[in-house]
Amino acid sequence: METLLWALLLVPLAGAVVNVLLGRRLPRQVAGWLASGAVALAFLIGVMATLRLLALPAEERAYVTPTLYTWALAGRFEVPVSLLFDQLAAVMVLVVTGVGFLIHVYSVGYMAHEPADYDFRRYFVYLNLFVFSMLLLVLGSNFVLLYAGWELVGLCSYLLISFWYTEPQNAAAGRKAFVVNRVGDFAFALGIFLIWSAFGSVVYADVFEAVGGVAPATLTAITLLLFVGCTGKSAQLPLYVWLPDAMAGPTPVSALIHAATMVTAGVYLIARASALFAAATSTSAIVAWVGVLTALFAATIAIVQVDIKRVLAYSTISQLGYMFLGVGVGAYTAAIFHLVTHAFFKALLFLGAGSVMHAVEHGAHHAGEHVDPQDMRQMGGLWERARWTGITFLVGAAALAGLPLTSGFFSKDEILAGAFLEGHVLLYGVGLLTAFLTATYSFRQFFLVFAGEPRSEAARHAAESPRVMLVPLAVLAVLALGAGLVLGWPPEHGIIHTWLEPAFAVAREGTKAEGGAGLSPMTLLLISSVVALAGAGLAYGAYVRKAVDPAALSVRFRPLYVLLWNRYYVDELYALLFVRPFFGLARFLADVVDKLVIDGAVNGVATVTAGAHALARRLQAGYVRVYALSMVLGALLVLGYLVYWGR
Amino acid sequence: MERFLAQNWTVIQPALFLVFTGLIVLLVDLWLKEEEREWLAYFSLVGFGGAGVIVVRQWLAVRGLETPITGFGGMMVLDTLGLLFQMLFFLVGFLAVLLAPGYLTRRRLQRGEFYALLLFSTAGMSLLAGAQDLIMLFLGIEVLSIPLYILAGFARPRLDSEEASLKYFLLGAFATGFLLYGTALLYGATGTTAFEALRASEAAAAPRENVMFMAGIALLLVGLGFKISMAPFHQWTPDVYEGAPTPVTAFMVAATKAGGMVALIRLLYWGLGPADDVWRPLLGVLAAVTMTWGNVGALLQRNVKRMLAYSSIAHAGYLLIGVLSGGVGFVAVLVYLLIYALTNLGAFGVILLLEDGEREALDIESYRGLARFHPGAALLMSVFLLSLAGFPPTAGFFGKFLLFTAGISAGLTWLVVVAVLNSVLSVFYYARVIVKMYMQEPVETPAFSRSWLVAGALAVAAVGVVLLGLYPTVVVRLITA
Amino acid sequence: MIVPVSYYLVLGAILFSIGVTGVLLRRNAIMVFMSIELMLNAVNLSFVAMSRALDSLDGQVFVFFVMTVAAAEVAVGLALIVAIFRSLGSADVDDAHVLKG
Amino acid sequence: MVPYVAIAVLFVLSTGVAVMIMMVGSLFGPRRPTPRKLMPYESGMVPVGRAMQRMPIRFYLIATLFIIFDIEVIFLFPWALVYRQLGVFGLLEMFTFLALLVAGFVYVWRKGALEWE
Repeated sequence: METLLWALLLVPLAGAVVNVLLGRRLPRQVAGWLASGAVALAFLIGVMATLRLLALPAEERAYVTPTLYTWALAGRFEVPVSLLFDQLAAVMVLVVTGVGFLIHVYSVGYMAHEPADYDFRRYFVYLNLFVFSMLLLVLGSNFVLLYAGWELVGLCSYLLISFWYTEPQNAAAGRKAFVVNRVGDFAFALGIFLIWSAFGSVVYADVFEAVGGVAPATLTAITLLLFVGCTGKSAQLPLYVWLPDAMAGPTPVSALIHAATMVTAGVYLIARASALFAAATSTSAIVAWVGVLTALFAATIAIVQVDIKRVLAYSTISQLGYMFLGVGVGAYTAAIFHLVTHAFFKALLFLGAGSVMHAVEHGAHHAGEHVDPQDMRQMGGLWERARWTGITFLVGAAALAGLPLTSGFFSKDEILAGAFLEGHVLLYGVGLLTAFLTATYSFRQFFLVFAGEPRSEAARHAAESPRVMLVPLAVLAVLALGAGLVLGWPPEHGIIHTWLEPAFAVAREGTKAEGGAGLSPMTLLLISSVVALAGAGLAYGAYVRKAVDPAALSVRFRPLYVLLWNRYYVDELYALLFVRPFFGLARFLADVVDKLVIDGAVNGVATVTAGAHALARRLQAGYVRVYALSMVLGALLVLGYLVYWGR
Repeated sequence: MERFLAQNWTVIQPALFLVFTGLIVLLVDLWLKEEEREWLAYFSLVGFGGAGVIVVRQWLAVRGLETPITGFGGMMVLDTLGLLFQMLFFLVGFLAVLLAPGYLTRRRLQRGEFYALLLFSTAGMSLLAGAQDLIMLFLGIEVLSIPLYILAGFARPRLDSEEASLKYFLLGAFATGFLLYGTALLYGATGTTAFEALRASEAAAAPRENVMFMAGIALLLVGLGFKISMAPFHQWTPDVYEGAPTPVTAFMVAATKAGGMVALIRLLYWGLGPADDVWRPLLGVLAAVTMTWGNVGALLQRNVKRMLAYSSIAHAGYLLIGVLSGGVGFVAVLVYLLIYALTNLGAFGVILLLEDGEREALDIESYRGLARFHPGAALLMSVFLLSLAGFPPTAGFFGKFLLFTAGISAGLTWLVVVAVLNSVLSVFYYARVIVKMYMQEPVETPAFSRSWLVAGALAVAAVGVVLLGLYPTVVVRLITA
Repeated sequence: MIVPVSYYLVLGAILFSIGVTGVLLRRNAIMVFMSIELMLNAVNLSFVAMSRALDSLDGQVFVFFVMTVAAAEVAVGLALIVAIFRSLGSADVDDAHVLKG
Repeated sequence: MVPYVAIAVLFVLSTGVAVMIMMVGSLFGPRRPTPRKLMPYESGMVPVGRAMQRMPIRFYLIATLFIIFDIEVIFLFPWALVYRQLGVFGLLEMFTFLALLVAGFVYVWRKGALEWE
């Protein structure tokens, strides 16, 4: 097992190293497949390790490798370099390597147009390095190793966001991600220091064992600091601003790093430290509220976006908000469950978006027309032209919307149910509203892209992507469709529950509430289904009916409309009561709050620092006598302090 | 008598060895032709290596002793702390010599005095490491500084070098005045200059009763604060580091700071230990100011040398945390200084690779697209910069971790918070260079000069930075053993 | 009656302050340097006075070292000033401000 | 303080007398300046050149060297007082010290700093 785990960690690193050393001598395709192979191998090793874990009794499924060496040793401070493989780690490893492998394969096709061999190789080196870092984050047996992985994934993320650095805005996006994340990392580092000073150790096992012996105030401080770190990495309010810009990177990168894996590191961290968070109830409440508000906020913004990737970016922020809601209310299993399903369907959607862009670019090339391949207003009617992409994208959108029986349906519902059953009715309500919006924007996107008539020449000449890109899409589609049913049925007792529950046993102690307002889980499931369908219906009404011939529409949907509403009345209701004020609000959030307030705050900090820098430079005037004067003044201050005030 | 003799000579043996090597370099140089002068570099390497061997042997011998050996009537001590610091100095000297010959030859500065002065300066540090008396403290600092005044102006008649030298000299001598006056006041207050007697004096037991004693501490801190570039006595640093010839800057960044730190530790803990409630809060505040000022100053600098100079001010601030923590803090300071020295020497080594006698890679723009031309140099520079920023898993991360945990366990939480905030800020300007190297298109072919000596120094630095990041335990064990 | 030692100390302090003021106010490098020398000699005076008052020789020994070190500094300093005078054409410290910012 | 009063009185008197004599001279003396009288006094010789002229740099060099080697002698005096008590150790120390000085001397010599032309 020990060898297995170290191999798991090091295989992607080896892939990167080999590509760096030999890459120049290999054909570029080989370099790509080499990188993919390394991740595939890691996935296989992960499966083997998980099987070994499965062979153990449920409560013993946590394997800590013997300490390879002790990383630091001064005074009482030491960090054993060892790996921890338990149920949680297993799930994360499989997601990271599994989805990672598919995205590697997809990238081989996606990046094939990259003109320079150098850049092609560079891309795969970064990608392999990322997988390694993410595995380090997930497998480390203590907070310091987690932090090391945390920083490294960040580094890979910046490198990949600015991958096409010749575009200045891409470099700026990378820088923004970097700066914003520093804020979170600062808090995280402080949190670790505080853990060390409170517990005298940074090893998970030692810390979680001693939770009872630490003052609640300290626990609250520690968990709050860690959570601030999470808001940076996982793009929650108010530090989410970098993620939409991060879409500047290549689309597979958005899929892997900024949707499926890295951004979920915050959720992983809280789940990992569930023992701490469960004991710090006030922090947990904050986590839940920040999560659900982020979910709502980002969902409203997503509705008005026209860039195909930005919709997905905001939806990622929103879905991450759900996960935080989950960990906040103590539904750790549900949160991780959602993390898994989200990884499937969001990776699918991003790769689908990449495929769409690929198709549109092809069309644009063919039609000799210049269009922004990410602008959904230029699309439409792609269903006919890129059928496989369309089908898989539909699956993804359905899962994101939480249409019944898709994977997103089960996991999201479980989070909401968790909130409800723990008695947080308000949280549940906001979550439900967000679910409605989610369904709306995800289908809005689908309809805008695939339904109706092409709105540009490029869209008219769009062509399906190559097979190497479609196969990963298909695999992910199957996962996005079926994972929920396979892993999560029946609710609370599915495979994922029996697997993960022991890992959260400590955190769950005593928090198991005795049912909310008398609604059974099944009822909640029903409510979720209705909400999701209603949201999808709204999107249909608002976007398809405008595009499709009204006659055809009325023929096809006449029974529904006759049954429920008069169509004109609905139109007006949308326009008057809902659509306009709502879109107004969404615009306000997107244009004023997002752009001015939050971006402004980030820029404001930068301005203040730059001002301080200018001041420091002015003081450094270059004149010896000025320096001497500042020394004398300093000496007088020191003298004055010690001789006069200090006494 | 013989034991007396042996003991006295032993405590200054490394310094003597360096001085004699320096003298030989100085004298042999008189009969050498210009193109033969590179041999002096190799000879100086022998000097640093030999001194290193002496120190290691002394360390092995001293390690187990209960009471440390003293010499010259208690003015010098031979203990593990001092010996470890000396190892650091000699390592830095060794690497700095490796960096020098190519640069000096290209700029037609190849003169024997360079190596001799380097050796003399290191001898001064070596004296500081074991100082147990204010006289030794003063002498050590002067022996350390005077050669550096000259070295800073070594690129004469280049105006920036001369200006750096003049500024360093005038302000350095000015600071010496404060240091000496502080010494005089301490002497007046306690009647002694020996640390041991200072520690035991009445004044130290109740410092607030004695104005002269307090004023003495204040002025001594000013003088030493200058040497470690502590704010607000730091302003010479950017100018001098920018103007001095690059190998000299590398040496100063890596070694002078260490020398100042050991002097500070000796004075504060060996001499003024009982009065710690007087200087502790003061130094804490100054440390916070220092690191912030350094980082803010470095933020948008376009000259890489100047940026590193400001960053060295910031690092002095971090190091003060370790000094203030005492005990484990000293270990942290030592390890941090080692890491910091290797990292900086490495970074300056890369700068030295990227110059050709006319062009120097000082402006940040000259790093544009470096990764295309010299991927190796770019990678090394990135590693060093990330280490300076404290990015895991480089050594710099470990060093900061050690310093900060020492600070927290000494109850300096607020200072550590400031320091962490600062290191967050610092990443920004280090990353700028990396961004230039990897994420911008080159405008011109960078200057480059191949040198096996520099490559050797870079290899040592790089291996050290990576190994100390991944497996620092060896070093820490050796130090704490 | 003997002059109290505090007189010497006060004189030392005054001399030291004059030296500091000189460094801050004079522009000629030589004068700046002479002001620094004045500071050092003020220290020497204090040392000797205290040595006398405390009846200990350490202070006087210290003065020896200060004097030798000061001599070394003079040598280096004068050479530097001459060198910069040659390339700058002036010994005014305010003229040396290429390095700044 | 009493023993010093006399000195103070002497100090005041001598200063006073000197100032008075100079004042008297300038008040009552005839003033007939000639170029020769306005010349700086250089021991009766005819002055050569102006006083504010540049000096050759060699003077600085010699002066500097003189200061350095001169000042080192102060270490010889205390040593001479106690060299019997210090014995062999002291002797060795002093020889080392002198050897260092000699090394410096050789350096200076070989560098040509002592050559006048």
